[in-house]
Amino acid sequence: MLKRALAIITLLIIGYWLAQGLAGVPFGEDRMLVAQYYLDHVKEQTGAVNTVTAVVVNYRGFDTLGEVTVLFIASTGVGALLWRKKRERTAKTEGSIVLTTGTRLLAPFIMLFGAYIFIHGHLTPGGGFPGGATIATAFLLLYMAFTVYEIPHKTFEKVEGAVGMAYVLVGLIGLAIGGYFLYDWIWQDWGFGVDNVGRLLSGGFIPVIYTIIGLKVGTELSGIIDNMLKEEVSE
Amino acid sequence: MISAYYFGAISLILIGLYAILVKKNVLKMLIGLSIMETGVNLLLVSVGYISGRSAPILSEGIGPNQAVDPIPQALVLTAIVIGVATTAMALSVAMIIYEKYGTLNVEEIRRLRG
Amino acid sequence: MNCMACIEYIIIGTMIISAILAVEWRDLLAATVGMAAVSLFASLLFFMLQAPDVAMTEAAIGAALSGAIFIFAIKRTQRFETEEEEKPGWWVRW
Amino acid sequence: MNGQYASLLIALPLISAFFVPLIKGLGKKAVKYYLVLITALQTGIAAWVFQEVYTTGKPIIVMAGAWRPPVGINLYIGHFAALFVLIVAVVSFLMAVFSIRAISVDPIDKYAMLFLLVMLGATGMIATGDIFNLFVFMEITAISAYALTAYNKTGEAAEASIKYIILGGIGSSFFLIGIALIYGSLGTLNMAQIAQLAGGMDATVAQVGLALIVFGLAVEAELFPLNAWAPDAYQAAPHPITAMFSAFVVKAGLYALARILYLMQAVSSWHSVLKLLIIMATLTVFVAEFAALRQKNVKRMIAYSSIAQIGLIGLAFALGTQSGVDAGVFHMVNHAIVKALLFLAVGHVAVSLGGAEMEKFEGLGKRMPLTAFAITVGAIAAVGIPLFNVFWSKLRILLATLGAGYSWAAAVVLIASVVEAVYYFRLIHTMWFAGEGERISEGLAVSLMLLFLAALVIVIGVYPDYAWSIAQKAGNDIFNVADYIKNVPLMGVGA
Repeated sequence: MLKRALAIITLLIIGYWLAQGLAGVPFGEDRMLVAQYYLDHVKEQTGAVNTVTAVVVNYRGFDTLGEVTVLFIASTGVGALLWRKKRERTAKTEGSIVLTTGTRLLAPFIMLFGAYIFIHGHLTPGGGFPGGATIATAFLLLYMAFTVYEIPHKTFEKVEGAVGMAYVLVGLIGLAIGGYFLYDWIWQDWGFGVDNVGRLLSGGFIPVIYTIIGLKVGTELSGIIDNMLKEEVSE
Repeated sequence: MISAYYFGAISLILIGLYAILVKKNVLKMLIGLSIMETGVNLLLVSVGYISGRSAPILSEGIGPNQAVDPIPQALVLTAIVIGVATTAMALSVAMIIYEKYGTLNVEEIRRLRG
Repeated sequence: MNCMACIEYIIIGTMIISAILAVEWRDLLAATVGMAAVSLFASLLFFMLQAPDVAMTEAAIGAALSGAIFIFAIKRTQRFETEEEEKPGWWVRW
Repeated sequence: MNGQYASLLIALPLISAFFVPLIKGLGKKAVKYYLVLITALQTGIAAWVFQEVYTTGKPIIVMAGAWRPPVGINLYIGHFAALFVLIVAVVSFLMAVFSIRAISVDPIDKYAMLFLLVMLGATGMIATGDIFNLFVFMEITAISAYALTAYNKTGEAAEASIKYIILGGIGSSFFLIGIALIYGSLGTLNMAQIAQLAGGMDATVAQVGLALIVFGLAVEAELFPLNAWAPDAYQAAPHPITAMFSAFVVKAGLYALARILYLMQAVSSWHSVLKLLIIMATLTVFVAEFAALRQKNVKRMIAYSSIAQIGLIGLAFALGTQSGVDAGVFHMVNHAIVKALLFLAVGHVAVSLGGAEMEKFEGLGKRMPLTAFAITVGAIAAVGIPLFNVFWSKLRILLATLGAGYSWAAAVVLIASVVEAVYYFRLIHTMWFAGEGERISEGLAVSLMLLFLAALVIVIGVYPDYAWSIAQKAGNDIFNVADYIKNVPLMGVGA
């Protein structure tokens, strides 16, 4: 009990200290500096309506590249650690009839919905990460419902790599055309969709990148699910 | 007087930290870590909130001066994904630990290692 | 106190209670559900803080997927926490 | 050539890591040679950047997406970053060559990807000019390090990895809270603008935020209360990865710590954070040296020694004086060379003889004379004997510590050095004067690398002036924040 009490006292001190710091950052006040610039210029500079998306993909695109890499590392790492000579699914009970029928019916629509989320990232809330996660939940559902279902590993792994390369390549094309890495050549140089702000065909390379991210997140998360579900079997 | 959102975020951080410090089970520690990350995300978003303004989606009727701060939201998007990546990594390591030692209790693991 | 603030307090209170339960429950499956509940309430709060993007991401990734992978890990390991002893934390020892 | 091409430093490892799944059908050998090829290319680019920065004397500012800072994210490749990016690339190249021999555990393609991504993460951490981007790169480094620590899939490796994950998770959460506080009070994430505006920051917020960031980065930088993961991880990780951890992963964390610390110089509560850091660093040196003394496993012993040296660098950075920072950078360079040499040699012994316990090293002078010679050079250098490179930097750190008025810290460091000498000479004694053995072949590539690194140690030891002038320029890059702000073309949003 002594240890618990000590831990709680330490935590309360930390909490008090944090609250002291936060008192200097009052809640609900306008302290925007760089953010105000984003809000003022987002429409003409990136063509996106959703400012968060514009910040994530365009202004701070480097972060997102890193973020995609982190997810890639996770999927690679899980694959590396759970790698065995021969692994199979060991689930024994098939899902109930409601689950299997429902899954057959719903899985394509869930994937479609995920695709919708990431394609419309520059207009509505959402974007590549929730979209990709939604696609992964469709695969999760398939895994739950059917005992023998497996994702096509080879294809998924190749898609993962190729899509990641496509992201870097988009950046490198920007370097070649505009002279800057991750330069938005579709919007800034071609001016594609300038009259279309607020509709689907606008936003420069944001939809392109978000499609890439959506595919990548979807394949990676399904790969993680697959790796976690399969167990080693002896020959 | 501290705002309710800050209070909630700090509580989540402290509860998560408590689980990491006191609990012995690896999975329980990871649950604590996950809760702590949620708390940090909540803190970041509340720092960016401006009272009386709406979401930073500048479609009809919402001008640049009526939106909340978009940067913390972009940061939190990144942080959430990083959090789930760490969790997945940690869980696969925990599986290896269970495979090798047959337990997830850190004290037991220490004892078995000798 | 208006109605919105009331709802905020209720959600924050429930969130903190779920967090405490998630940490204290011995059954790890239940604890995982508690953790997912924390994520879900947090995503509601994100929505109230005018961050719909974050809310969607948190609901899809934080609540659904990380809960799912936790459950897979529990399935491959053990479901219940064992009894604890009184010893200093293991990370401070070399 | 356009300076923007320096972004290839980030793009090349990334695109090659994504390319690995497409070539893994070609077999294990192909993946290993591919790794060597890519790291060689990276070394080429890094050498070009180094040459560019040191001849023009101007930093390269890479602006992602053509947005000028603080709107966009920029990479700041100044004197320090150019030097360290080169070191990262060279060490990675050497370890990629060593991996051909040392790594036999499957799946090798995932190993190659994680290897490239650790290199990418450290490069990014050193080069970036944005505080949140630093966090992202830190997580890239950390998560690939978690995976690589557990890569051997033994029980010890998994335990070390979970320790690392939990401490790393706490650290990154703290770091993120620190970012939230700084962003909340300044409204910007760009490092140069933070430095510009730091003077007007609320003292309490700055103190809490800075302390949280110091704690967060201390996990990566292996400072005392948060470094319990390090010895286990060093021991359990594959041998090339251990060398990489010691040579640059830790250094990236330390650099980030020093950079953020000096950016916030104008904050009124700055000195209290420095005092905290000095205490942490001194304790690191002290505790780690005494822990090293009672180790039976040579790899673990050198791991503790590495942590102690890191503490020394941390102490130098925490002094808050120009001479301290210069000496710290010089020590970082020397330490990277010496520890790469030692871990390479010990890893080589462990691969050849099947373990790194002290008994395996008996009679090593007769069995593997070249490797034993390399370990001897590394050990003598690490202790700080004159005419070897570490001597000069250790001396300068001691002088700087005395100059800043922390004589107790200098005394602790001196005592620790004596302890260090004891265990390193014990190792040398075991290698040359105990046991017998047959001579076994040592492998051409590894021998060449060992000779190269040992030669570097001695050359810098005999002619320290050139290396010292480079280190001074790099140290100036960290210390002189006014120049840093001037070099970043801020577009004046709000300021």
